[in-house]
Amino acid sequence: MEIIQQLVNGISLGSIYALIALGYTMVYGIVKLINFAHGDVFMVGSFVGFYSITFLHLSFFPALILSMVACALFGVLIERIAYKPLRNATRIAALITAIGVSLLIENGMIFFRGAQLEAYPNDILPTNKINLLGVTVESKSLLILGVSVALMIILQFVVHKTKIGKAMRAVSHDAEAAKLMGINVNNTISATFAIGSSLAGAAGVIFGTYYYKIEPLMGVIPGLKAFVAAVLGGIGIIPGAMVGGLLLGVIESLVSAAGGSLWRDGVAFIVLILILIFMPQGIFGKNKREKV
Amino acid sequence: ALLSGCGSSDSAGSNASDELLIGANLELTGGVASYGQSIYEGANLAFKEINEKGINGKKLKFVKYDNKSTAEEAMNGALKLINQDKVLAIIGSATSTNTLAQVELANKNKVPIITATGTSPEVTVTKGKLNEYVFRTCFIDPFQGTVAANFSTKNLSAKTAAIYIDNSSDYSKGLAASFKESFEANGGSVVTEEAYLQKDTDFRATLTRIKSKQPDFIYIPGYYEEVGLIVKQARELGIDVPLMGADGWDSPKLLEIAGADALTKTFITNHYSSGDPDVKIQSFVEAFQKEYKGKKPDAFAALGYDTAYFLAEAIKNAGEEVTSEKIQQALAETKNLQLVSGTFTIDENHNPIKSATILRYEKGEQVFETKVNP
Amino acid sequence: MLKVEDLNVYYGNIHALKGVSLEINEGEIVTLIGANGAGKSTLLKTISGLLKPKQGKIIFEGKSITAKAAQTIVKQGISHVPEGRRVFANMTVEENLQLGAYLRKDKKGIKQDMEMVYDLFPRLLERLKQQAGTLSGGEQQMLAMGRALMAKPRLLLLDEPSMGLAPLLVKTIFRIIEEINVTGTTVLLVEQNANLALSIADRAYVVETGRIVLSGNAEELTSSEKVKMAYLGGN
Amino acid sequence: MIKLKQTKGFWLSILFAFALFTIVQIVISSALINFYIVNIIMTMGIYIILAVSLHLIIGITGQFSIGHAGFLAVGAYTSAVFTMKLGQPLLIGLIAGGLAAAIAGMLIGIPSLRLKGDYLAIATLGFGEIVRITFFNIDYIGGPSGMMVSQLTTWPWVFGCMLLTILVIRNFTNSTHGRACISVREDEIAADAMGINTTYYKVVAFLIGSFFAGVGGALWAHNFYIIQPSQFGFLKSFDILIFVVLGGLGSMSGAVIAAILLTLVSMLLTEYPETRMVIYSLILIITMLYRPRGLLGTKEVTSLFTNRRNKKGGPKDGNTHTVA
Amino acid sequence: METHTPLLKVDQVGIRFGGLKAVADVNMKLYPGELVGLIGPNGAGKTTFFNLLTGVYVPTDGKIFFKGENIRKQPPYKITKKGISRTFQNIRLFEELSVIDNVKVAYHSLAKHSILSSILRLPNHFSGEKEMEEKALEFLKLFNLDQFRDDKAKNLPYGQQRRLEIARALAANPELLLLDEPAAGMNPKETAQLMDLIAFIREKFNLTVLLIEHDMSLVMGVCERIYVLDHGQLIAHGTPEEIRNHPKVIEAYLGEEVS
Ligand SMILES: Nc1ncnc2c1ncn2[C@@H]1O[C@H](COP(=O)(O)OP(=O)(O)OP(=O)(O)O)[C@@H](O)[C@H]1O
Ligand SMILES: Nc1ncnc2c1ncn2[C@@H]1O[C@H](COP(=O)(O)OP(=O)(O)OP(=O)(O)O)[C@@H](O)[C@H]1O
Ligand SMILES: CC(C)C[C@H](N)C(=O)O
Ligand SMILES: [Mg+2]
Ligand SMILES: [Mg+2]
Repeated sequence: MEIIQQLVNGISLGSIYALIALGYTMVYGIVKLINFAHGDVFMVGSFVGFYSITFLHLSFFPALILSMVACALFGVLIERIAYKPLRNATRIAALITAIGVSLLIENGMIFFRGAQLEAYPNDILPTNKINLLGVTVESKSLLILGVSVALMIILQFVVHKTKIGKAMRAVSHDAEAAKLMGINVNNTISATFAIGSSLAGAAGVIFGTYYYKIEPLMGVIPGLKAFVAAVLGGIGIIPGAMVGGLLLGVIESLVSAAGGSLWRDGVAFIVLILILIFMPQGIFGKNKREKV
Repeated sequence: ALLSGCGSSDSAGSNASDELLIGANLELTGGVASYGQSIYEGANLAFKEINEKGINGKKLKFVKYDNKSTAEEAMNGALKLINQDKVLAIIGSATSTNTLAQVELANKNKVPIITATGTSPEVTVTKGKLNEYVFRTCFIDPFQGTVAANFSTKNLSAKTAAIYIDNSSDYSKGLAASFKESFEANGGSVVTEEAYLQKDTDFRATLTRIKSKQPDFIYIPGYYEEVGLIVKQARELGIDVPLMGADGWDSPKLLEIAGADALTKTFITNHYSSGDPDVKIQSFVEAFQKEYKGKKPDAFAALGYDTAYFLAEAIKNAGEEVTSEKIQQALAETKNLQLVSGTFTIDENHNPIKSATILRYEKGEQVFETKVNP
Repeated sequence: MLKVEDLNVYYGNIHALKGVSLEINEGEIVTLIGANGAGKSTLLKTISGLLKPKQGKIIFEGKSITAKAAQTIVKQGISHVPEGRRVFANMTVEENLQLGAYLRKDKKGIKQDMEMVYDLFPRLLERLKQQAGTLSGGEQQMLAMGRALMAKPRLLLLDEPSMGLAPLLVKTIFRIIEEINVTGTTVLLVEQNANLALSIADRAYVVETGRIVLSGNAEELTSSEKVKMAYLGGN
Repeated sequence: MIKLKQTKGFWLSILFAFALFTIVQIVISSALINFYIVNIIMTMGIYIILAVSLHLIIGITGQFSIGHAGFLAVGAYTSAVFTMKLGQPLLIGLIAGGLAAAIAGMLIGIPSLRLKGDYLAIATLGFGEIVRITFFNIDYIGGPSGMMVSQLTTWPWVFGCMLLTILVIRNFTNSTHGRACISVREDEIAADAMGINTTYYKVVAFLIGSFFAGVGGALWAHNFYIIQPSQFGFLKSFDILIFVVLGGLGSMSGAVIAAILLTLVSMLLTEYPETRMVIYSLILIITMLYRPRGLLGTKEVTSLFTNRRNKKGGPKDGNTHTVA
Repeated sequence: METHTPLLKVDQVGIRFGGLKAVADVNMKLYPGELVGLIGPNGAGKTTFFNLLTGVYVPTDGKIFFKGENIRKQPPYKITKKGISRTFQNIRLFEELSVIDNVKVAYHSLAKHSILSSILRLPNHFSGEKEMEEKALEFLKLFNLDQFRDDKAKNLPYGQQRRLEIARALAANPELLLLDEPAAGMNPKETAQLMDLIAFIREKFNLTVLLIEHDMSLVMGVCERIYVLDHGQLIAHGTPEEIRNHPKVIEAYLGEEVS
């Protein structure tokens, strides 16, 4: 029974990684930028959710939507100011800028509101425990999993079936050729950031309701973990992010369950390196040999 | 720019002017900011009161440094306060680990450091050797851990216990060790020892593991930020045995994170209780609330306040020509000084001998349970 | 139909086009020939809006399209098949063609044009669901052209469509260019294979280091000594 | 002639280095500056060592490694064990730290043989974290709460190691071996096809780079009184990465200058703790936006002074060869 | 010719990518001093075949003998050292390196000075570097590239880049040179110049050359023998005259009216 309980724990944790990873993978897939600020957008989303619940007295879903919208705008803003001018620069220049943006968001947040933590109210969502053969499943865990899967399906649909999705894929492969099709590359990239960031916003609010504690540096570790998840699944691949996130969550839970909680992150990274060595493009990635 | 930056504070010891520079190297931001802020508020209030009369005609001036709750920054802060600002003494960091990072600097530069709340014995006596220039205002962990163990066996009739340790903190590890020793001496058995690290947010896996061992009682000697989450998640997983911790729990943030419900059946050992009817305590509580818009002083505010008075007393006794060395001597010789958190007599290990208080959470409020003397 | 006047284009401080002027009339095939790095591709990119000129004018059907965004220019009726094909490798042939019609809203028209493209390139119809990246070079070139046609252009800019293709495919491609032209699309063709280009073109311009140095009708140029010497090799 | 020119430049730079060393040493020993400032100067030197060592891996060999703090940690801990636990002198600590880090460098060099670009980056980042977590779990060296280390690092040590690092990496780079590394950076497949054993050179770059990172780590450990695993997280790797990129990827003097400037900026900003990191990150972003190729691009400072061989026959306008 | 032992003997070589047999059962013999063409439709597997010869890909089956030794599974740099060198279909220069340094890289395997002597700047570092410099310069002169010696390779005009790539390949001191579409993107005039260059280097360096090209004027003009690949398989092999009239080749590659 304990093992099933641990799987349930792992899946809940993993769903949050997955949700952040979806946005990560999406942005990476289209603009090939490791957007290190993604974890901080997640943090901002969490605070937007917090303030809209405590000050605007919104309930969960309106707060979630508000946070998603705010993050979408925020993501577009970041892209326009910091990344767009570097579109033709080297990848590494963009990466350093992303690190800079990440530091700026964190420290800007501390500057404006201080570094102290904040706790989400306890009663935003009803906490029902479902007891199944000794396994406690919180209704919140189910909600998180549900939201993650739903968003993943929507995202997959958007990217593969809609016009804007096709435009995104075209831009990701060859922005100049995409222009020649009449695609507005700037808007497409903005849309990518908007969608990716709104997912981070959603993850932020969900994180807040599940873990309560939020603070300006809260995005660093989940951001890193989510990135690892995205790479595990094959970066740029939407279902890969989902699977990578869940896998990471489950691995972490099982390691802790075996009494190795201090090695939890270590094992996660070891798995990452092993997967990369044996499947260099991640689990779902196609092994593209460079064509000479 | 490099050289000009240092020219300003060349007046060593600053006894030329009538200001006495005192450094504060505190956790003002970061993981355990609540402690540092409380200590600062307490000490600041004391400085204000002291400066109304002055010490030997001089006033105290506070130079504060935020160590961001990290040992690395704490070391940097001490380096800067000692060499650049040339302070006479430093009110050291809140946690044991962060204070430990400054120990060598204090000894080497002969500048006394007093930690208000660093409870690990190692802080003043490292590897069996006394740190001449390090002092503290609080009791030490072997005492605190024993108090908790005795309380759990006698008052809570616990036979089996689990311990959940913050492995990043010397304090937590020390407390766990002394708790275990006393608990087992009392005839109890520790069924499992688990560990986490600061900044962790998901404790469910380990808690599930602890739950499966079915202890009567869980000892969680950590800091409020993680403890809040642990308590909350433990209750959500259906763990309803009593939980107990130590002074690290004492922060309003604990209640915010865990919520009042989850905190029922939890206990802590602490330095004092603002609910204690003692007059000295009540007049401090009043003064504090007046200064800080009705805020209730937690134990760290009280200890910060006491630290400032402890230091001021030593400066007074050090005479006209104050130097760091003289302050050190005076600190070491302090006897029967009556302060808010108790009476100070510094022993040969630079520790004051003080009593501990046990508090219980009820509807989110700390309720005075008992007081234990050493 | 298209009028380019005194065009100057820079890459940083490299002056790639130095005062280029040219003209294309409705229904023509006009070819640009010139050595590597002469500026042919630069000219096409400037017309289609991928590059912004520093100076000069581009007028298409009486309206200025100078320095307009690429997507607006596509809308006006100019399609550009870039050098090196540039198909979207990770998308299917069908998706590539759909992207060609990205700006169009007339579902019926799109469908008709799809049929038209299949008629021109039966090969593509066979490979509709295949990833474009796995097509052979010639097939990719067909796809690139088909994709451009999906925008229903009145002017088609082709940049070195024969590059790297087997002789058989080169022939097919050129046959198709003529067919496209017959169905009413004006073509501006850049080619290294000058013999071949001149053989289907009405008129030609010769570009050297960013300047137009010679122009005239195709037969004239083919027989011009200077052109023979420089571009047509010994034969 | 080349030899003469090179040796002349060599002696000049030695002279310059010696002068720099003496001036700083005089300033220190005459107590013109306090120990806090001395400490900052030494920190700067250590950062230069770290930046230059990473420059070899990323800037020259093109292996996108963002786990440099891992090597730093290995060097720091190994040397601290040698000096504090085994009672060896600092010199032994430095050498041991360097060697241990070099071994770690070999280990990480191995996955790098299979991984490229962002994937290598994330693997090295993971490696750095694994190192950190491993140290977390070794009680002998204090686990998470770290290890007290006596302050033994002095300016002559820092300067000596810095000079050594710069000389070795410069000499390596300006040789056929360095060119081999650059060719790996530029195009691995073509390098391979030119007979370069790319695997070997990648490992060599990791080896040399991590050796000096380890030496830097040893100096680090003995400069800051305490070492804790949490100091060596990926944010520290980013700091070093930032020096290398901000200075100009591929430019060693750029890396040095960036290390100096950023340490200075960071020090000056300690006076404004509230805005310090905000300003720091803004400086970072703005520099990248206005100089996306870094402060110096791929150039070296020396090329700003010496006139490179006259630039006749530049190809910029030179299409003359094609048409008669 | 059949009397000497072949320089290169390819025996039933093939490679698969997933389900695709990019090259299958190819046999080929090249004799010292020959200039041989390899043609075939796009995607026939010509470049892949070069990749097999140079070790970029390891053949899934078959053997490759170079000077009598089986070089299958050898890493590319070793194969280069043994004497096979190549150019690429899409130019792959070391863009940020100067023209002369591009050539020096190819000389690397001849370097006599070790890493240690470079780091310590021992005398043999200086002599080694000087020798390389001189040799490389000599080479650039031969290709009329010495005027660009200190320019970054990426700043060269396209045609010169192709030249430099050939020069670089030759600097690696090959016995067998593989050229992948050297005339791509050149106009007929430039192609003619290239033909002269190839003939010249073959004489000068005593080389065997295998050449992929779609430009029939070039292939038919300089090659003594031609192999034709289609769908990964050899469909024909012979003199230019034979190939020109080979029905299978006409059908798959040349098209009806061959000029
Ligand atoms: N992105 C770029 N950055 C800098 N310079 C460029 C760039 N693209 C082209 N150039 C330069 O501009 C000039 C014209 O190039 P362009 O590509 O237009 O020539 P082209 O006539 O199309 O040649 P080709 O036959 O090789 O395609 C050349 O000197 C080239 O080096
Ligand atoms: N790394 C690879 N992974 C998968 N398929 C590959 C790879 N390399 C080549 N191929 C496939 O192998 C086939 C042969 O390709 P190759 O590049 O050898 O053709 P080619 O004869 O050189 O054609 P071209 O004349 O167009 O250059 C093609 O279908 C190609 O897509
Ligand atoms: C502020 C306190 C909770 C600190 C704790 N007593 C320690 O020594 O680390
Ligand atoms: Mg072109
Ligand atoms: Mg090919």
